[in-house]
Amino acid sequence: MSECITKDEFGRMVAGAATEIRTKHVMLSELDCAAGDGDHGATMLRTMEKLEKAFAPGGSDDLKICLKDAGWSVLGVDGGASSSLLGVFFTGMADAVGNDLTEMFEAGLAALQKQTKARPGDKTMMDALVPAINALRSAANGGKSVREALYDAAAAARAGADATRNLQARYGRAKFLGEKTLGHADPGATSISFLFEGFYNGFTSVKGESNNA
Amino acid sequence: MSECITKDEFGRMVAGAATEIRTKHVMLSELDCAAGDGDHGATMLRTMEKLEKAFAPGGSDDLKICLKDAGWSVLGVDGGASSSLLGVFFTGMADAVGNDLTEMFEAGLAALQKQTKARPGDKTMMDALVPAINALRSAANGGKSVREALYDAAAAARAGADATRNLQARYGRAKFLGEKTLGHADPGATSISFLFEGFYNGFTSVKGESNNA
Amino acid sequence: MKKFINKPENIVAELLEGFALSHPDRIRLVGNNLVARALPKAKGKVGVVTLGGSGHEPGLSGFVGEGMLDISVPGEIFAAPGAPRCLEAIRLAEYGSGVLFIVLNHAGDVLSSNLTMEMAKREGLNVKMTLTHEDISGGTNPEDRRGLVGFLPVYKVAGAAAEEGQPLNACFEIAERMGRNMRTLAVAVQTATHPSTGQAIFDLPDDEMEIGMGQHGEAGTGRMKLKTADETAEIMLDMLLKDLGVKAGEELLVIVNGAGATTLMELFTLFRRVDQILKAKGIKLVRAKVGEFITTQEQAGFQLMIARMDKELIRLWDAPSNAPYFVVR
Amino acid sequence: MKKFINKPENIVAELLEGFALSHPDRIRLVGNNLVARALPKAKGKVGVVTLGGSGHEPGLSGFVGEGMLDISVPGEIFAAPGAPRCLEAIRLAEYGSGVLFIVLNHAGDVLSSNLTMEMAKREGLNVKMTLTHEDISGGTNPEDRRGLVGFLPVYKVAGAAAEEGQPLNACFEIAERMGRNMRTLAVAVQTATHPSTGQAIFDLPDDEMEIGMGQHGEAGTGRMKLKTADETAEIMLDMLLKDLGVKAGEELLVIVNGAGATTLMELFTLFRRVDQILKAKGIKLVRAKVGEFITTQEQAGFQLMIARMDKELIRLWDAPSNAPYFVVR
Ligand SMILES: Nc1ncnc2c1ncn2[C@@H]1O[C@H](COP(=O)(O)OP(=O)(O)O)[C@@H](O)[C@H]1O
Ligand SMILES: Nc1ncnc2c1ncn2[C@@H]1O[C@H](COP(=O)(O)OP(=O)(O)O)[C@@H](O)[C@H]1O
Ligand SMILES: [Mg+2]
Ligand SMILES: [Mg+2]
Ligand SMILES: [Mg+2]
Ligand SMILES: [Mg+2]
Repeated sequence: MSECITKDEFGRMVAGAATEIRTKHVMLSELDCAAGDGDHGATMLRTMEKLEKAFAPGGSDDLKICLKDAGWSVLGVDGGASSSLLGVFFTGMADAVGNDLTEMFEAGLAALQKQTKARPGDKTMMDALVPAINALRSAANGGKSVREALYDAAAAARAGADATRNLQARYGRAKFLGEKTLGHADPGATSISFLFEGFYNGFTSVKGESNNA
Repeated sequence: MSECITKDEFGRMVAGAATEIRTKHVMLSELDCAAGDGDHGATMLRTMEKLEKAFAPGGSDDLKICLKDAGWSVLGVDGGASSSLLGVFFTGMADAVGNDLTEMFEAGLAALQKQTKARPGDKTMMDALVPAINALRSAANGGKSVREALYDAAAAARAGADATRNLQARYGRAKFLGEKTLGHADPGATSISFLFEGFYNGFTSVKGESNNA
Repeated sequence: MKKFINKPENIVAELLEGFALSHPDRIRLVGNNLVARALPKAKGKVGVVTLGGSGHEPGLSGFVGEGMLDISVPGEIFAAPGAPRCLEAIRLAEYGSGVLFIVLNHAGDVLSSNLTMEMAKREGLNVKMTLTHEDISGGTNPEDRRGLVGFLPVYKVAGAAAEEGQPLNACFEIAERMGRNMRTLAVAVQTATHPSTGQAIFDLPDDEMEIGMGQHGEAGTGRMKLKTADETAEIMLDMLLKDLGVKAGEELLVIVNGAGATTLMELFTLFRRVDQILKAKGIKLVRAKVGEFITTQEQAGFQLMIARMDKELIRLWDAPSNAPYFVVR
Repeated sequence: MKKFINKPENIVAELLEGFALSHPDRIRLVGNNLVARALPKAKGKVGVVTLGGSGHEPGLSGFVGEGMLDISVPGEIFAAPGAPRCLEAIRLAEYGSGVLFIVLNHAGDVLSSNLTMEMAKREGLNVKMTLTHEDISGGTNPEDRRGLVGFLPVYKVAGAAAEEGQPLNACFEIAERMGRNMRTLAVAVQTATHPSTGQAIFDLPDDEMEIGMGQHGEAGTGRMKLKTADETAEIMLDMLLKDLGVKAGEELLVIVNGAGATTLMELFTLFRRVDQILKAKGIKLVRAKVGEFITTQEQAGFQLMIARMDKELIRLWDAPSNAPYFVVR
C-alpha cells in the first residue's frame, strides 16, 4: 500500500464510519456516563454529521478541500474535548493530501500530538489511534493493500480500546476520577475503534466483497 | 363558679398546659405536616415557653400584668398564624381580669373573633376553643366549681378537636388543600384541646386530688 | 435532608447574620432582628416596611436598600413574624412622613399586620397598609389570592416613589395600582424539604407537575402530567392574560421567578416562549426580570408574573436601587 | 428528570434566545450564537472574551456587559465550544487595542483556546490568553487545578481595567495577578441530572458530602460524612487559607457560590462562619459576594473562594458594571 486515496474512496470510508457511530452512539454515551459527562455519543453523532456533509455529493472533488472543510466543521461541533481533537486530526490529514493514506493518517496524528500530551497508556483516544496508525504503517511497509491495511488498523484500534478498561485516566474530565475509571473502556478510544471499523466497512462496501481481507 | 381566679391558680394552669404540649408537640407537628407546613409543634413549644416565663416566680403578682406580658410575648413568637391568634387570646383575657374565669375566657374569645373570621366548622382552633368556652359558660351557669368547669371544657375541647377530622379546612394554609384535609384533625384545634387538658391538670395538681371532678 | 445548617432553631438568626455581614455597607440588623438599611433614609420621606417568613431567600430582606424597602421583618422559617416586631419596624421607619406597610396575602402575615395596624393606630403612627394578592390560582375572591412574586414590582415602584419624596398617599396609590395590575401563577414539579423538620413539604408523582402550588407547598388545583417548557409557558400565560384582561397594544412587565432548584437555563427557555406568544398577540413586553427573587428552599418550579404597566410605573421600575438582590444603576 | 425544556438538542439555542430577550437593552446574540453587549465597547479599548460550556447559568454569559466581558462563547451543555466560534468572537472583540481571552482550566476549554490562539496568531490578531486555575483540590500541579468561580473576580477586575482604557498588557497583568491570588474549593452533597441525557452526573450516599467535586461531577478526594454548616466552612476555609498562605492583616475577597439547589439561607449561614473565623485570625474581609454565579443545574453544594486583594484590585472590583447578573452602581 502506497497508493494515494481518492476523494470518493475517503468519502466511502467516512460514510462507513458514520454508520458505525450511528448504530453505537448510545453505548458511547453510556461509557462516558461511567467516568465523564455522558455526552460523548451525542458529540460523535454531530461530528459524523459534519464529516458526511463535507463529503456529500455536490461538494468539491478535491480531497484536500473536503478534509479541510471537515476539520473546520468538526472543530465547530462545540462538543468538548473529542470534537476539537478530531477536528485537529482531520485538519492535519488535509495538510498531507497528496501523500499516501498512511502518511495522511500519520500527519493527522502528528497534528493531534501537538495539542495533547496524552499518549498510549493515558486512557484516551490515543490508546486506539496510535496502534491503529502503527498497524497502517506496518501494513504499508509489508506491502499490504489499503483494504488489508484498514483491516489491520481496525483490529489494532479495537484491541487498544479494549485494553483501556485496565487503565486509569490521566487526561480529560475522567482524570479526576482516578481508580474509579478502572473497569470501563475509554469512550474516546472506543469511538476511534468504531471509526476504523467503519473506515474498513466503507472502503470495502462498494466492491461488495466479504470482510475477510 | 363565679369566683375570680388568682395569679397563682392561673400560673398553675399555664404550667399544666406547658407540660401537656411538651409531651405532645411531635404529634402536633405531624398533624401540621399532613395539611400545613409542619411547624405547629415547634410554634406551640415556643408559645408555652413565653407563657411560662410570664408567670415565672419572681415576676409580677398581678394577673393582669402577667397575662398582658404573656399575650405580648406570645405575639412575638413569630410562629405564624397560631402564635398570633393565641397572643390575641391572652391579651383579650388580660383586659378582662377582675371578672370571673369564664368571663375572662369569653373576653379572650371575643378578641380573637375580631381577628379571624373562622368559626366552628371551618376546621381551625375555633372548633375546640368555642365548645370549650361554651362548656365553661354552661358549668358556670349551672353552678359548678372551677375545677368541674375546667373538666367539662377539656372534654368539650377534645370532642371539638376530634370532630375536625371530618371537616374541610376553610382558613389558614390548609384551606388550599380542600378535600385532602379530610381524615386529619386540625393541629390548632388539637393543641387547644391539649391546653384545656393541661389547664385542668394544672389547676388540680397542687390540691393533689384525683381527676374525677 | 442535605442542608448546610447548624442547629435548626438558630437557622433564621444565623442566616440574617450572614446576610448582613455580606453587605456591611448596605445592610444592618437593628432592634429585634429587623433588616434595615445601613444608611437610613433621609428625614421627611415615607418609610417602606414589609414582613414575611424566612426560608425564601433572597425574599424578602434581599430587597432592603435605597430605592426599595427601609426595613423588612423576617419571621421564622415559612412563618409570619408577630405584631410586636412589625410595630418596632414601623416605629423605626417613621422618618416624618408616615410609613407604607406592604403585606403579602398569607394567613399568618395578614393576621400579624392587622394587629400591627391596630397597635400602630393606637400609638398615633401614620401607617397605610397595602396587601398584595395576585395569585390567580386562588379563584375569584381576592381574599383567596395569595401574594407571590408580585411583591417585587410593588416594593420597587412604591420604594422608588418614597425615595423620590412622594407623600404617603401617593406611595400607597402607586402600590395599589401596581397591585391591581399584576397577576401571578406558580407551578411546582419537585418538593422542598422543610429546613427545621427535614420533612418534604409535599408529594408529587415523578411524571407530574402542579399548577397553582403556593409558596409553601399549599396545593393548587392544576395537577397534570409534566409538560415541555413551551407547553407550560403557553398554559400559564394564557390563564394570566385572560385573568388580567390584557389587550393587544398594552405594555407588560414579565417576571419569571425560579422556586429554588429550577435552573436559569429553564427560566430563560420559558421566558423565550412567553416573549414569542406576546409578540404574536401584539402585546408589548416592555420590561422583564428572570431569576430567583422568592424561593422555597430547593423546590423545583417557577412563578410567572405579568403586570400591566403605565408610563409612571415604568419610570419607577427603572429608578435606581441598591438593594443587594436588585441593583439598578 | 423534571426540567422545563423542549427538545434536548435545542436547549442551548433556546436558553440563549431567552437570555438575550430578557435583557434587550444590554445583551444581543451576534454571529454564531455569541453573547455580546448590545452597545459594543468604544473603539481603542481592549476587548475581553471568554468561553465555556452551557448549563451553568448565569455563568458565563451573565457577565457580559459594560465593565466586564465583551463577548462570551457558550458551548453545548457542559462542553467547550470549538475554536471556530472562539476565533469569531475574538475578531469581533478587536476594537483596536487587542483582546484579552480568559479561559477556565478545563480540558476541552484549554484545547479549544490553544487552537484559537494559534489561528488568531496566524491571522495577526493581537490576543493574550489568561488561564484561571484556582481549584486547590487538584493538587499542587497548576495544570491539575481547575478554573471554578474564580473567573468572576478575573472577569471583573480585567473587565474594569479594559473599560477604563488600560492597554492589553496591563489588563493581562491584572488578570494574572488576580488569578495568582485566588483559591477555590467546592463541595457537593447532591447530584444534578444532565439536561440532555437525563442521567445523574454522580452518586453520593444519603449521608455524605464530597469536598473537591468539580463543576461537572468530576470527583474530588474528600468524601466524608455530611457536616454542619460551621464544620464545613471551617474545614474548607482552613485548606484555602493554608494553600494561599494568608497572614493576619491581609485583605480578602470571599465568594460563596451556590451550585444550584443549595439555598441562599445556607450560603449566608456558611458565610457567617467564614467571617467569624477570619475575624478571629485577624484577617480582613474587605469584599464579599454570596449567590449563584456558576451553577451545575440542580446540584447541591457550593464553592468557597478567597482572594488576596490589593488597593488596585479592590478599586477595579468596585468599578461599575451593568452585566445582567453583576450590576455595580
Ligand atoms: N487531552 C486529551 N487527549 C486525548 N484525548 C482526550 C483528551 N481529553 C479527552 N480525550 C478523549 O475524549 C473523550 C471524551 O470525549 P467527550 O465526552 O466527547 O468530551 P468531554 O470530555 O469534553 O465531554 C475521552 O474519553 C478521551 O478519549
Ligand atoms: N384564620 C384562622 N383562624 C383560626 N385559626 C387559624 C387560622 N389560621 C390558622 N389557624 C389555626 O392555626 C393552625 C396552624 O398553626 P401553625 O402551624 O402554628 O401556623 P401556620 O399555619 O402559620 O404554620 C391551624 O391548624 C388552625 O387551627
Ligand atoms: Mg463527555
Ligand atoms: Mg404550620
Ligand atoms: Mg408555619
Ligand atoms: Mg462534555
